[in-house]
Amino acid sequence: MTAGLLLDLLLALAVLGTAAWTLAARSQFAAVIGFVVTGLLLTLVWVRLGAVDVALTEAAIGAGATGVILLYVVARLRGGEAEISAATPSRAQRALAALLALSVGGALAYGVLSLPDPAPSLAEAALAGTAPLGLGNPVSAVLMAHRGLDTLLEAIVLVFAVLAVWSMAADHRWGGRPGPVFQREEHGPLSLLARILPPVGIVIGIYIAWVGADSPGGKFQGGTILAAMWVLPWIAGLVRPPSVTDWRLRLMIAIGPLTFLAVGLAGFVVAEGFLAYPPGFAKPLILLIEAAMTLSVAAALACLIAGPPERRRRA
Amino acid sequence: MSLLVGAFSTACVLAGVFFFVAGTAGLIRFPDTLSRVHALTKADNLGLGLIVLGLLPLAPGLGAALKLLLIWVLVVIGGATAAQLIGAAAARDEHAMPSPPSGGRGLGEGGVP
Amino acid sequence: MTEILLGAAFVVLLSVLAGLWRVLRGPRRADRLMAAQLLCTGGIAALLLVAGAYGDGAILDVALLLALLGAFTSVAFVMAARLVGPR
Amino acid sequence: MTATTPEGWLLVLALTLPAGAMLLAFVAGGRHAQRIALGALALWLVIAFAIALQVQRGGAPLAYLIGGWQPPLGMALRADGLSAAMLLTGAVVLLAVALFGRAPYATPRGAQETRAAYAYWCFLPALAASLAAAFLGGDLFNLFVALEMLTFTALALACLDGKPSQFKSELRYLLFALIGSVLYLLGAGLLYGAHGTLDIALLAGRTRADAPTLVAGALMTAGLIAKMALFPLHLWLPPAHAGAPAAASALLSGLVVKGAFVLLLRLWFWVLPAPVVLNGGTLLAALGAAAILIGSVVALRQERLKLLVAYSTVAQMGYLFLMFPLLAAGDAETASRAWLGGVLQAVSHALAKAAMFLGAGLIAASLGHDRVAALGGAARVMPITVIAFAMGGLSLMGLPPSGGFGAKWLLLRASVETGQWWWSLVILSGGLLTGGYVYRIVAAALAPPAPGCEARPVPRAQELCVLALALASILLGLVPLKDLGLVRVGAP
Amino acid sequence: MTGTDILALAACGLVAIGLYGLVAQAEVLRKIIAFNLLGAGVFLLFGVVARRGAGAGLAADPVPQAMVITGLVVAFAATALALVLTLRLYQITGAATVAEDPPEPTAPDS
Repeated sequence: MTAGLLLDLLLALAVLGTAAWTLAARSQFAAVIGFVVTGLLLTLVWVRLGAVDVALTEAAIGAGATGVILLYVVARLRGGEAEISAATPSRAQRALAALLALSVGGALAYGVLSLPDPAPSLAEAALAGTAPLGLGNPVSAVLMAHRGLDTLLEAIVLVFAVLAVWSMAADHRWGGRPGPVFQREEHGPLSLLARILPPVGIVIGIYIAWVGADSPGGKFQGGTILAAMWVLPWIAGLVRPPSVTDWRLRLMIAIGPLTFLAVGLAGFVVAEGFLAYPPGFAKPLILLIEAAMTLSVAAALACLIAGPPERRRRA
Repeated sequence: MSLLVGAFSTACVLAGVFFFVAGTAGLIRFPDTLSRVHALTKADNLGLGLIVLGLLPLAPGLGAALKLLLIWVLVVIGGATAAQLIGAAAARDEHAMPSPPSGGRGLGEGGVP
Repeated sequence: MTEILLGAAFVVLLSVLAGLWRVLRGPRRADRLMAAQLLCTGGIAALLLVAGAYGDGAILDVALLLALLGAFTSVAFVMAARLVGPR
Repeated sequence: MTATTPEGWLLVLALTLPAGAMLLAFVAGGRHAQRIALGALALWLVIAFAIALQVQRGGAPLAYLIGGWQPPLGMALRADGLSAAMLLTGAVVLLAVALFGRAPYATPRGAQETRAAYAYWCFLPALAASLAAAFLGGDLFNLFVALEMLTFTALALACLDGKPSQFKSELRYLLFALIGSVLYLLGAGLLYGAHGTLDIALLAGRTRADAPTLVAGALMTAGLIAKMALFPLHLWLPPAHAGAPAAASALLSGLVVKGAFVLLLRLWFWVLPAPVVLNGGTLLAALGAAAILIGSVVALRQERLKLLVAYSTVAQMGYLFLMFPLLAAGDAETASRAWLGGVLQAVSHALAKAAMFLGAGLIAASLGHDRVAALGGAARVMPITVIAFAMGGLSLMGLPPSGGFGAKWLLLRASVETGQWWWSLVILSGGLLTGGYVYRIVAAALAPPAPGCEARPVPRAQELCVLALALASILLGLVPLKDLGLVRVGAP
Repeated sequence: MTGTDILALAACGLVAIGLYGLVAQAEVLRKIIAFNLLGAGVFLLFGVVARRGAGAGLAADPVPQAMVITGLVVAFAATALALVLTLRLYQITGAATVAEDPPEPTAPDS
């Protein structure tokens, strides 16, 4: 596998190179571009590592959603050069930071390279635990059953984050619509794309969420696509976010974790306990949770991208 | 896989790779931004199209083949839009105006002076 | 065939990275805006080639997602650049 | 091999009840959020009490296998004495703070919903859920998610007032917390690579002093002490805690930092191999000793009441690290004493510090400022608050009868018994310094009011909440030590 | 040296780069980007661990993969939160760093 090895080497160097470039970039805007490029390269790395589920997530969330949200903050920050240069660490401090980074990196490399061989693995156990659930994708089985509590808490964390972001608003803006106003663009390439891409994207998003049960994909990846397909017409000024006090929006954000929690607690009655699925009904129940979660992930991510309410409610 | 199909795939893929390399050469050698944008999108879209064409016979089923085509269509649409917007942005940067440009709209009330 | 496809992926990636080096250097922001576009197309090509090499259809979904989000991200970049204004 | 114990479902309830309440409050909004939160927190106290009772009676930890999946593939919730004690403390403090917050975070008449009130009543049950996840989690990755839940909640609570001056220190706090989490996660990745599981009970039997385990231990410890603001990573804490609204400061200083503490205990006394604990423990304790001395001295010199109390948190957190070398070095009985002392310190500090921060908040609200030099007259306007503040101070000093006395006495004894007498000097001088700054405040508050000083009266209900917490920290010292056997259940 | 080892070293390098950026850069936004690079390195390490655990016909151990998916979502939420705080700080005080001395407010809260 010489070609594969070369590919790995090239990818490793490219990732490190773009990451270093990102730090060194002169403007914040360029730094964000460097970050997104690094993220796209990481997607390829994940494919090379045989983790296609993660590759999808990295592309959708790691590079895509994170890049976009960084970008919209950069676009609205205009750095005070004096303050920044005053706060820039001195040469000695930077040398110290480099020393710290190198020692941590070095220690880590030492630790990683001395990991035992053959490596301990739960691959076999996870595979054995996938079939009884009626799923075909062991990663989804781990996410929804074996480590279901992680996923439940993570879904709840997203609600925490949305609420935390909203609560940073100014008091008098409460009840307003999130994010800046974009001028409606009637013509031009952007409005065209904002009209033709979402229908295709929504289908693809639902597809990616749907196939998650049996092959790589799932709620987080699909939900991110759906969020992006809402953000695009928002940028083009075609749609406006609902008010943060709108209970329908809140329900949409919370419905995923609520469904997950309800199914989990129902396990006390209909199955062996919390987050256990009754035999034979595991797959439909998991699909139900995934559907609700896809909706919630999409709504939560869109809200995180849009930010806190910035416009007063119109009475 | 018959020998013929294999040869066709290989040829298409290699041609596609060639276009990617050519696109990069254009990117590096062309002097101004606008021609770089065009060199990039045209050559890369064509290269990707050839690679898709080469991989089509290897696709395991109709679904995979359709997916390949859809990917290409999406890349072409996205590329065209982005190229147009980048070109406009380049033009705008070229005649950078002293006052905030028309593109500075949409800032809303971000609190930026 | 596997080696040919992986080798092709390597060359595509190499050429994309060479282009990236040019694009990131600037001088204008419009040049940098191309970076995401460039890497998306090239990355998708590399992914498709790897998918062909492994015969793994799931990788096609990654390429599909990249194609969709690539279009989205490039547009978002340009729009954000407009917000920042020229420099 | 973990098996679900008969009362294990209580653990699930302790986690899901506040989580569900938070989600419902989030959707319902406005006044409903307040009702849901108060009801859930009251019920949560009952559940925490039931768990403590079960652990004490049974003398064995409770456990619950999520979905019936056995670790290493599945995950378990576990409650030993440490979890039960911390959970109960959390429930008491949270309920008191919630009742305290009824006045400042009421939705005003005529308004549908206000930002601060809505966020407050959603984040209280959120904090309860985060604490439950952190105290009961049996899996190192699950605990990472719990740590992040704690961070998000703490941050949102700290920014509740929306004061511009606050954003900078909270942002610094967030960056520190995020570095901490990432380092922790890095270590967890290495541990999984080396041992094929992140279940704490399974790791306990598998770890050896090999390279991946040592590197992982160092990274995770560094991450956790950054979150606990151990010297020299303490600088973010005072401004972040002091600038927050009183109710949030009480929760941050009293409870949130304890989440990382429990994780650190799990890491050191369950996961890491014994020789590491023996050698590394002394280093941690040395940093803790530095924190006690430096934190106390800096607190003594503060001009602002809330900053003073926040620096006192840095010092009091230092005591927690003294238990590490004592636990590793002594015989079984000494180790058990050090364990009890350390956990008691965490519990009594949570209660006392929550009372002191709430008290400081009331004083600041009444006087309109919190300059220590100008506290004169405070004791006349709000005697209950000042008394409660002083009681909290007694516990921090370690004077009998208080929870703090029990904690410091046990640590003192263990340090003498293990021949590590130098720690006892630190404990004693820390107590003296604490006495100094508490005296400074109380004396200032007892002074006659300066002419022209207008102190507004504060709601009696709020004062009573403060008093209840302070009383709890004192009463803890009256419980005979043998009845604190709860804490020893499942101790290392 | 296998491909996985190379990528393992890349993960360590990414961690070092991210850590350096987080400590040595002044602007909060750059710190946040560096945090994400650091996070990417950590996740990559999980990926290497997963790959090393390939077996039973799976290309990689699914358990660390699931953890990375969870971790990515949590990291995104953390980034969003940090960015909102950065933006609000800037809108209210005009500050783009978290240096000790807050500068004079330049823009009122609009």
